[in-house]
Amino acid sequence: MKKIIFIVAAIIVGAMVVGAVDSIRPFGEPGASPMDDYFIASALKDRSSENVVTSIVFDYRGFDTIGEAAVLFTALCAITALFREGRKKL
Amino acid sequence: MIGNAPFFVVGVLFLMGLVSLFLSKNLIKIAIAISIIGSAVNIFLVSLGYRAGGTIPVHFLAGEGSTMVLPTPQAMTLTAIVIALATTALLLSLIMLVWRHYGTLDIDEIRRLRG
Amino acid sequence: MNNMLHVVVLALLVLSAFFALWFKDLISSVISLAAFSVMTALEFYILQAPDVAIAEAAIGAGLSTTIYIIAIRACGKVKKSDGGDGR
Amino acid sequence: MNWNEHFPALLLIIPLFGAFLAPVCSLGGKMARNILLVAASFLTLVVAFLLWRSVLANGIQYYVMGGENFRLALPSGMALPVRIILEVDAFSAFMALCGSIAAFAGALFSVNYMNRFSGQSRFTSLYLLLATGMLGMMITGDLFNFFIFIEISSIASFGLIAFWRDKPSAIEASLKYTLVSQVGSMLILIAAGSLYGKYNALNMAAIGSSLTMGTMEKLALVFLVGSLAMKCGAFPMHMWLPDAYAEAPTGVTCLLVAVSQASLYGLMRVCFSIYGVAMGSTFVPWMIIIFGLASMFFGVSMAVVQHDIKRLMGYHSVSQVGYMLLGLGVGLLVLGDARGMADFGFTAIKGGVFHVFNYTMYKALLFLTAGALYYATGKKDLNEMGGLARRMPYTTFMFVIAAAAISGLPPFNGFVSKLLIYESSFAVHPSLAVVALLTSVLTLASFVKVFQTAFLGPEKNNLLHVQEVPPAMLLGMVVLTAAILGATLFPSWTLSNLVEPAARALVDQSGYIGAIVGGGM
Amino acid sequence: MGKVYTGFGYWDVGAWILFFAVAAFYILWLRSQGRSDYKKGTAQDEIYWSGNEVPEDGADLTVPASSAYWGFRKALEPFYKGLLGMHTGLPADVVGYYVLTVAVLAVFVLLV
Amino acid sequence: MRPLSVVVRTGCDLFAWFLIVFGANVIIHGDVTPGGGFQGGAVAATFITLLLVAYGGKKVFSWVRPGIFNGMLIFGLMAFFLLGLMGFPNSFFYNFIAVPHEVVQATGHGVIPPSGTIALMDIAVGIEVAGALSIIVLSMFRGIRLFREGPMEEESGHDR
Repeated sequence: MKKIIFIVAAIIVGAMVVGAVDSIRPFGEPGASPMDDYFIASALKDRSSENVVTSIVFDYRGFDTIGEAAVLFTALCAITALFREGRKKL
Repeated sequence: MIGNAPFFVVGVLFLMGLVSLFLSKNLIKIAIAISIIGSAVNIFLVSLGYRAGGTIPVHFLAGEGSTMVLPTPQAMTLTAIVIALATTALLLSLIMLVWRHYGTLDIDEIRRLRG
Repeated sequence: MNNMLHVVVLALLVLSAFFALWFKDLISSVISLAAFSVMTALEFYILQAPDVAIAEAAIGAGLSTTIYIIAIRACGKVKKSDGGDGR
Repeated sequence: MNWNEHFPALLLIIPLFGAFLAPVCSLGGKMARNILLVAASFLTLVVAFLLWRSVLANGIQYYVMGGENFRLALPSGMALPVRIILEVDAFSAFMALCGSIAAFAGALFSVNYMNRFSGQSRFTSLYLLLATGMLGMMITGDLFNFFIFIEISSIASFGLIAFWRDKPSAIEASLKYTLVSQVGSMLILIAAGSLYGKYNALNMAAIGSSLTMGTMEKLALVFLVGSLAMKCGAFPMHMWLPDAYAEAPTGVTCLLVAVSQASLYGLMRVCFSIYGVAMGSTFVPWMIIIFGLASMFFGVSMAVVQHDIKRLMGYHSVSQVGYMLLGLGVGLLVLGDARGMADFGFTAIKGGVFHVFNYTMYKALLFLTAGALYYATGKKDLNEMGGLARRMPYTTFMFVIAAAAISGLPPFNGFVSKLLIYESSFAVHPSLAVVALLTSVLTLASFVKVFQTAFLGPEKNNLLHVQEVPPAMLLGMVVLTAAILGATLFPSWTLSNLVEPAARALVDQSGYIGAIVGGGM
Repeated sequence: MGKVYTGFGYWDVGAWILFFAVAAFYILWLRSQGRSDYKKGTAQDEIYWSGNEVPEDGADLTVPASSAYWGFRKALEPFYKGLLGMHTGLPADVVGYYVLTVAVLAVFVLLV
Repeated sequence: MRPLSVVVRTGCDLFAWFLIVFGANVIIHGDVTPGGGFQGGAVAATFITLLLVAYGGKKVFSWVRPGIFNGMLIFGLMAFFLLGLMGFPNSFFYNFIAVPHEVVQATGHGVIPPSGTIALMDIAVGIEVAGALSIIVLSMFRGIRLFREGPMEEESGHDR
């Protein structure tokens, strides 16, 4: 009974996700995109980086990347802490 | 023309993952469901950046004067992929330890903490 | 042509995700998940995102699958020695 | 170079660098690692304090990550910011101050508390990363960056909750939190992506300046509110919270309290600064109020019947979060209405913000005293404790102060914030205040139970060897006790200097947006 | 010093501290009026337990924490039955209530 | 895992090394062609998983020491962080050695890459990601060992 309610709720949330995603704008037509046009224009001009994505990852949004390296480091710390060599009982 | 098909597929994948969180009993299947939800979100982000007729956001390969697809969602997706990998690895480690302690992967039997 | 390919990839995405969730056998499920990752990478490539496609192919299809298989192997072990396997 | 202006970046750099340094430092032995833990959290506290001072003096501070100049929010010819911007207004600075006090106390406490366990180098890293994630959530001004800091803090908390991996219950608590938190994070990411797709901006102020309500915005609001309310433990989604709080090592629980406040901060930032008056309907404020009432009442009624001390306190966390949701929800209800805001709305927000401070302090202190009991006796079950007041006088003293503060007994700071919330929510509807009062009574009842069974009564035979905890742990508790007593004895100073600027910054949506976009509102 | 205005009244911590000081003084005075012929260690000091024998070790007599507020729990039994039945501790339920809440919120926000 | 058949092992011997080369290529040319630190690091990290799958844990652990990967991780993180820190008078993560495109076309460039910290951070993150993913896979693989022994090692601190 409870499970059926949850599944119905999940279907509703999934439908809402479809709705939200669908109502943003038509696929392939971003309309005005000032931020991305700025990146595309200035990545090569100011930074001499041919690859715009890399210049975003490491320069324009570099702080995201260090956060992301920190996420990887966090997961590593957590996993190694979970599988650590335990101290034997004193 | 394919219309909004990628967005629709994203929603369908999300729905499938979310529903099978409740339908499947095995913890590893639940980890797979969470992976699929994460991939759905990644596809959503990348398809947000697609511009009809756009080229790869690399000046070297795109050539002069061509319109490129939006690069920001791709940068976001790179981050999101690594985050998804990190959480998947941690979730599977936890599942291994659950198996070690409880001797089962049935999600309905992991209920030592209640009330 | 490109649209055709796109539709096929999208259909295969849904199909492989469905199989990854539907199979009872865990190993088949994980292999379906790897196929799903490859399809995702292909989809990224079609959407003109080769950076993401490389990352998804390496991480989703390579590392993630290995981690899943390690976890499945680990979770099979105690069962054999605990269950009435001749002992 | 003027270091004053770099404080927003330094606040994140110091704990992050400490976390990266921990594996190197642990080659130098236990002492070096402990010094690193305490020094990094102390430096963070100092920077948070200085940042708060400078924000009070100079108004909103922002910091452009990676720009030619950290003040250059808008590059030439752009209407919207393109880089990641840390934006610190008085509310963020206030939250960061609360969080870093809790982090410092927890670090001092953990030095001795974790001494007997293995894997301390990883513990140090994870602790500092958790603090980084919390502070980052509090001071970032970028939606995707907010998501990343949520992920840092949640992954660090998964690891830390399961840190005692030889206890099955710890693994189970961590697994539950992981499952629910991953689904929540994905919904947050979908919301952030949808907002990006429509407005082509990720900066919160930039999105707020051009937001108009539509179907997508409504759903994004729902996803953000639902997920962040889950992260701070509102009622129907709170079930991971008592498990996680009870099973984590105690120094970590002290920080997890602050992390849940960071989620509350995110909720408030979304509701007040991004959506604000554009929200239109009063449904979401009412929903937050209902979340608050339900969390308060059901949380505390679950707490009354618990007998595991940390689990009891975990359910109290649920109920205390309800107070803040109630106060801030009442404020959100009258956000567009100037008269209602002057009448009772601003008082409610002041009460909610003051309660954030009080809650962080006394709940962290309560968890630390519970941890001290666990350290001294090795037991978490109240049935097996008794008569510890003679053995552990300092702990008892601090427990009494914290318990009186959380129950809202009159001279203490908990009473002041609850009074503000009661009186302002009474103006909306009397029944809100009635539920809040009833919750306060039940809180007192359950803490009387804890005090009576753990500290009073005859000494149990198996607890005769118990001693007072070591001085570093006591010092960690004293920091929080001093904060509580300070807020108790000088309530008007605290309100006018600490709380009121924060509350004013929270309701000032155009100020938050204008600082970045430059009068674009 | 220190008045906090709530919009309906005010709160003054100084007055309360003054009140507590006066109350403490009164209580101490009241205590000093007690019987002066009380002596420690005599028969006056013995516990009277309704005529029953007083056990040697008092530790076993404490009310355990899980039995505290027994009557309260008994009186509200249906309420607690429902509430404890909700906290099953199953991981699927933890996720399920979250998804349910988001669904309810979404439906209402879209309708209202 | 037990080692696989000789065919797989020979294939692994032949192809595993190309993964490292390909990963390094992706990392180094991150600012010119598609790819970058994460992608290259992830490709390079599949090397160790390939070895694990083909040869089994015992041999691999006799070949590599996790300390090497730890060193890679710390080195990469520190280099990344310090490169960010070096932009400090301007702001954290300021690209302090980038050369604008006109200058590069007019004069050519010297030792440092024209994209400045982007290329250097690519290398740092590549090393970090390769190390981190290898450690994750290796420590999860060693986690299986927890299942072979009898009772799990109890911590000493829970009771006194």
